[in-house]
Amino acid sequence: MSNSILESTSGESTAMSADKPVSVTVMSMQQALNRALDEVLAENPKAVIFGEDCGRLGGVFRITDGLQARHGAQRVFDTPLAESGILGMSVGLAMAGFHPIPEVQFDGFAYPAINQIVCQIARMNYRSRGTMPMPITLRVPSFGGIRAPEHHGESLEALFAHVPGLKVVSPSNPHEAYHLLKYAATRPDPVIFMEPKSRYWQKGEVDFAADGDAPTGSKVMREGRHLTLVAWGAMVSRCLQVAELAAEDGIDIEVLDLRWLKPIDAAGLAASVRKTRRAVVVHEAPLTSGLGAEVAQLITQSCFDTLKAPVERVTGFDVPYPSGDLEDEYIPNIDRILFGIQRVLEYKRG
Amino acid sequence: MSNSILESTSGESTAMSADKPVSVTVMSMQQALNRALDEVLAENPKAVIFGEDCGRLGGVFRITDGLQARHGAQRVFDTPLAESGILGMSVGLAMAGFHPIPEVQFDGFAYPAINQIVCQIARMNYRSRGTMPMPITLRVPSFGGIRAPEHHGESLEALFAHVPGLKVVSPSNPHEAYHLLKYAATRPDPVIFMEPKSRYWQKGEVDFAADGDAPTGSKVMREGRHLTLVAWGAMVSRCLQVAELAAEDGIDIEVLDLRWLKPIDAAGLAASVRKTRRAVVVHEAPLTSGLGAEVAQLITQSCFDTLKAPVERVTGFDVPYPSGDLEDEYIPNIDRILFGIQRVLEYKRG
Amino acid sequence: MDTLPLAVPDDDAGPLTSAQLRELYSLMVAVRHLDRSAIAWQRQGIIPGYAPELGQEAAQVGSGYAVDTTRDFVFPTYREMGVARTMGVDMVGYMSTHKATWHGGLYDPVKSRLAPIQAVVAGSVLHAVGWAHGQTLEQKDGVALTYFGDGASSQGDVHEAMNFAAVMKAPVVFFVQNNGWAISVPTERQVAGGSVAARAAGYGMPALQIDGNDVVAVVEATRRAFAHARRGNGPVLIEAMTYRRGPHSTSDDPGRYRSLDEERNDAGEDPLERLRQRLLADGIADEAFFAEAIAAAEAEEEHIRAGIQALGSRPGAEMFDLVFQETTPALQAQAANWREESEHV
Amino acid sequence: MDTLPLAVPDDDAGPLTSAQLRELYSLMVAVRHLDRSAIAWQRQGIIPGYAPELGQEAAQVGSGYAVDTTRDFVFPTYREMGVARTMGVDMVGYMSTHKATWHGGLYDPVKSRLAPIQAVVAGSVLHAVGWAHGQTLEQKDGVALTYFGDGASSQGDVHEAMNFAAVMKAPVVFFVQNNGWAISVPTERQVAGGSVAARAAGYGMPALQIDGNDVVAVVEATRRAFAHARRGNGPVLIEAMTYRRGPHSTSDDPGRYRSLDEERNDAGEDPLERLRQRLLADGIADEAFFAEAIAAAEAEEEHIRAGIQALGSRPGAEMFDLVFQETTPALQAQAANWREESEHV
Ligand SMILES: Cc1ncc(C[n+]2csc(CCOP(=O)(O)OP(=O)(O)O)c2C)c(N)n1
Ligand SMILES: Cc1ncc(C[n+]2csc(CCOP(=O)(O)OP(=O)(O)O)c2C)c(N)n1
Ligand SMILES: [Mg+2]
Ligand SMILES: [Mg+2]
Repeated sequence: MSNSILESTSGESTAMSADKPVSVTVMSMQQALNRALDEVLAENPKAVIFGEDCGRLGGVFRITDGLQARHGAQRVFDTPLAESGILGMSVGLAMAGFHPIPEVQFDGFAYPAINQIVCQIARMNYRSRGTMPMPITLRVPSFGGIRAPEHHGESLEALFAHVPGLKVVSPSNPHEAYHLLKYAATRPDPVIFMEPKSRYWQKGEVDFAADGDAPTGSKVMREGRHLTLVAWGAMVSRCLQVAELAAEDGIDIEVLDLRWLKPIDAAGLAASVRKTRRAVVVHEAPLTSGLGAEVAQLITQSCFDTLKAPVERVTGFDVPYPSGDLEDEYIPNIDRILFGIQRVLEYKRG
Repeated sequence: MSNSILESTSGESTAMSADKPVSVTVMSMQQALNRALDEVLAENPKAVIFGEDCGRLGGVFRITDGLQARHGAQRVFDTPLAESGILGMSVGLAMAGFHPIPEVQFDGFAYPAINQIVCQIARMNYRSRGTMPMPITLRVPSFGGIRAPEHHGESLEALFAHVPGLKVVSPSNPHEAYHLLKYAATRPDPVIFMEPKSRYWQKGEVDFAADGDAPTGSKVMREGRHLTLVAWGAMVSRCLQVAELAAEDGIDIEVLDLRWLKPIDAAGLAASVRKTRRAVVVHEAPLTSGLGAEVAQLITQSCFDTLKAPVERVTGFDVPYPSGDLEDEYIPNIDRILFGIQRVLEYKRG
Repeated sequence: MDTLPLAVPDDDAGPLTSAQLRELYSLMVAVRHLDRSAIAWQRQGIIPGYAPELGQEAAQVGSGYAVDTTRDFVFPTYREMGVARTMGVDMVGYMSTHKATWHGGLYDPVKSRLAPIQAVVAGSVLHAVGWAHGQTLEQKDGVALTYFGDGASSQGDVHEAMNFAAVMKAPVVFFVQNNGWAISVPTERQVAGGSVAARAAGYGMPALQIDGNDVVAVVEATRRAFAHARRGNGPVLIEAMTYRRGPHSTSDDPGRYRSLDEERNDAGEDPLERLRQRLLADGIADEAFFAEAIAAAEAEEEHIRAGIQALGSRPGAEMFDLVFQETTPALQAQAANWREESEHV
Repeated sequence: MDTLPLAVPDDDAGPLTSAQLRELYSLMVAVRHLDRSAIAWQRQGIIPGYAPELGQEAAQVGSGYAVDTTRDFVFPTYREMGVARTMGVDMVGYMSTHKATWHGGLYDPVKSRLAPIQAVVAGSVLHAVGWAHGQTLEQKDGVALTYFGDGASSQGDVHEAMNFAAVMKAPVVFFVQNNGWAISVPTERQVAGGSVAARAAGYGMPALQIDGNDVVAVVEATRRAFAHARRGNGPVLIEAMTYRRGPHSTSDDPGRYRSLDEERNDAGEDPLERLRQRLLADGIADEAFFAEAIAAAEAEEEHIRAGIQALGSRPGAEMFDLVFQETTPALQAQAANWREESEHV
């Protein structure tokens, strides 16, 4: 793919393969998400987007840029500064037949809304015995890596994944972002959509042509024979880098983008690790009671006989997310992931 | 231990062993907790207790019964009905040198306070570089089993355990309740104290004499050779029942009361499972991303070579906590725990 | 307190007819009888618990009476049995929540126009705002009616809801039943300033503080508020001053925080007796009518009790089936495991 | 709006002396200069980001000036640089948060009487209430001063804080800087009813809505509020009407939501220029004094910049050491692992 391809949402380059037309564009994740939302609004008159600064400003990350101008201030609007209000209001809109796509401005500001998310959004379908579905797609700019102020670098996936009634997904690149958001925002159930904010401006190829299959489950981003690296969000590209480095030493690593953090693709994990016999799971969230524990345990359950070493976790530490200066000490870096891989490869039954 | 022993907080029976005086009383967990709080108030003039209905009523579970009368309405008081307010106020009191012991009336009503718990209580010591410790002991009547209304049967330990800066503990019987609460309420760090509400009225022996050691780490409640059952809160006594039943079939089960859900006693888990080579972890919370995953992964990490089968989890399902009629279908019951044990015992590599 | 501008004439605005007053009385008797019975059912072990609304019949029946179920939507707490009955909700379905059959109740909330029973204090106030804003977005004329208590007014969500509604001019009626107590905490230790209605001015929202034990006053105030909101003038707050004559719930022991004397003094006149006297004084009803109302209430209660007693547990499979619209492999696996181990199939 | 009863005479209550007015001017100049410089530092790559307070100097310096650091305690947001400077907080320590050195800042909050910098909107308002109630419990006479914005007023926590404080008569001064904007959302889309001060009456709490660009008015209002709270009369709310003249932060682009013309119109008179004119008119200061104030501000800024530039990263071990007062085995193990893999020791 040439870098000269126009890098805006509007400029598409269309190539032809033997069988079917392929429509591939290079764009940033911010652009891919913006385009997905634009299409969702166009396709579903009941879809509405709202949150703090989502309207005129287009969001602090510009994910909703231009949407108010294009779809009107009834469909895309600013709310007062209150996250519980935003999510509680979403419940009522869903009851009235809308598909709310609220935004929480940063991960850390989902906490004030947790009560409405856990006790209301996640349970209303159940409580109402299926008569009041909650097709709410909550966008949460997530994870760290941008040297931001406190509470702007949190990873809440373990919390969300533990809540019955929620589905949770995180894209790792622009292509995934476009397809996963379009998919999530057309589901009849609540989906927490965790956007890796450190990847918003990274460009990548997006193939808009749906490949027919729903983007459920995990996705092998790189095949390998010796060890499976499991990751999501911003950690996927870091794991791909690690795999390239390891390849130089003849270590052939498979990188699995988990994508869905609830439901977790247990079969996909099993298939990969049954082949590689070794696994390391990587995430930014603190270690203890993080989602890595669930992933590791699912792998251990399905691959107990074939595993050559216990699944290793390379994660953030059990400390509050630090200030920018210490961010690189906290987030799993290439070195720490390589050490984790080494521990697994060198494991000897004792 | 005779049942005729006076069963009130005031009536103590004192027996003598060879070496040291033993002061053992039979009382309910409610009484043990009440007594612990009474002593904490008496010993620390900076300790204050507050929450919804904590004062005059003595709490809906009567855990603070009589404390306002004994220690005054300045030390034990009712607040308005707002959990974020209660916990946010605790932060300020801690900054002013108090040791707040707030109560959240039921587990499910901790959610409105999560923002203050996660972003403030858990981080203030860190943010202030140790100059503003948060000696806050948050009591949360927790877990299910009492046929209560919605949101009155929740298990939040996985959430709390994932939050850097919190410590989390749950007692399984009156003796543990007394000692763990006295210990927790004298610590300089925030501790979430999860009280198994279904056990409040169960009686048991309490030995008030401190045994010298701080009640940290896990505790073996029953020794066994064939398999370790790991549990906490109300599930401990259920696991002890299971162990008795299994013993009839010649299966010798060790029951480990985890007690501290953060920090988890990894060494205690390893020591037990290195001996038994098999483990089942039991909890009421939903399976996915529950604390059972962390426990299982810790065991797998430390005992990979000795484990005869993958650690099994017997837990609540990934569904909202159901209404009373279905409660017994949801909470791990004896049958389901026995099935879990059986799966582990019958596991064949292959 | 009455800061609501005089409503422009409205179809709803005429004075209550004699037939309507009699209907209100019959409803209040039915509610009172069912409420008392539910406490008895709890003592008899028919249901494990219940939250009585004794003393709040006028506030609940009067406000519920103003609802137009063809276009409005109501958001209750856990104590709005009287509202549900007035709206014509299936009462076996409603009471099933107290039998611990299903948390939200078994009635159909969409068809009933009554959201599922809500156990989180102040939990559904924001839902009303969202639903109401949906009416604005679709240019419909429904009004959301949301209930909460004096205790609930302390919750942050209530503030967020009032502010959102007022900023968006959403057609919401906030109906506060100030019954003097939040479990054991009296209003003066709960509501700074002493009145929830007084909060409305701070949002530029009109408010009515009314005698919540006068069913006629309640109907009229609620109708005025509905008319105001329906015409696009934004939200209204009503604070109905009433009294929780019974315990907070069947597991509460009010003797620990208030005396019988205090109860007698603070509760004031009984709303049901008050309407009875009025109907008698105005010659609208006679003893025969009252006897008939009681007989009807008794028959109704028997019917509901029979329904509740006949109600079996819901099949455990519903735990799994009702979580999502689109289930997941993990849930299916857990359901299968549950069937094997618990149902032995 | 002024619903605060006239304060009884107080030591603090005398009119500001000429020396004090000059001091206020010097403080405002120092703050203005440091604020402008911090934006420049960000452009020069010395710090990664900053939240300017241009236009809010009078509100911040005036309110901070009323604080008695021997007994009061102050709870800032992320924008109270001017308050910190006025209170005499170590400004290298304060600015370090914007260098991404440590989230709460490196100054000592206990000694400074300024709680750590708070990035959660409305996050610390309840802390002030708790701290203030502690004063009541210990029969001390300190007052808690808590800052928040027009946007923050929408948060549930602010309501809970006001209600708690008013119910408990806690000595709190709620100081709202209504600067017209919450990032891109103007006050009229944020604050229903148009005034945060108007909310106070609903809690039975006195309030002052003041010209936040008049530093003398701010000092006097804050002193009155402190005197009221200190005497055990409970909380007071002050709404200082001002204007955020700059961007929300150095990563904001206000051109997307307001025009330069609007900025010029809405901002009104510059608070610093206003005080200058007053000092000149009253003959309290002359050009030489102003020049001196600027020179001092420049020297101070240079000193602070040098301190910030000299500031190294905190050792990574602090990540682990500062989580708890009593560390845990798991944390120690992680710290050891980190040392091995990241510090290679
Ligand atoms: C968020 C939350 N906190 C606490 C509770 C426990 N609780 C149930 S009812 C109640 C008192 C409610 O008082 P009020 O709002 O006045 O309503 P009332 O019971 O008088 O009808 C409390 C504290 C709850 N259900 N939800
Ligand atoms: C709980 C929470 N939600 C969202 C944010 C993101 N945010 C930071 S500042 C801000 C606007 C605050 O406006 P206001 O309270 O008026 O204060 P100002 O910035 O004008 O000083 C927002 C939305 C946050 N920090 N905290
Ligand atoms: Mg009440
Ligand atoms: Mg502002």
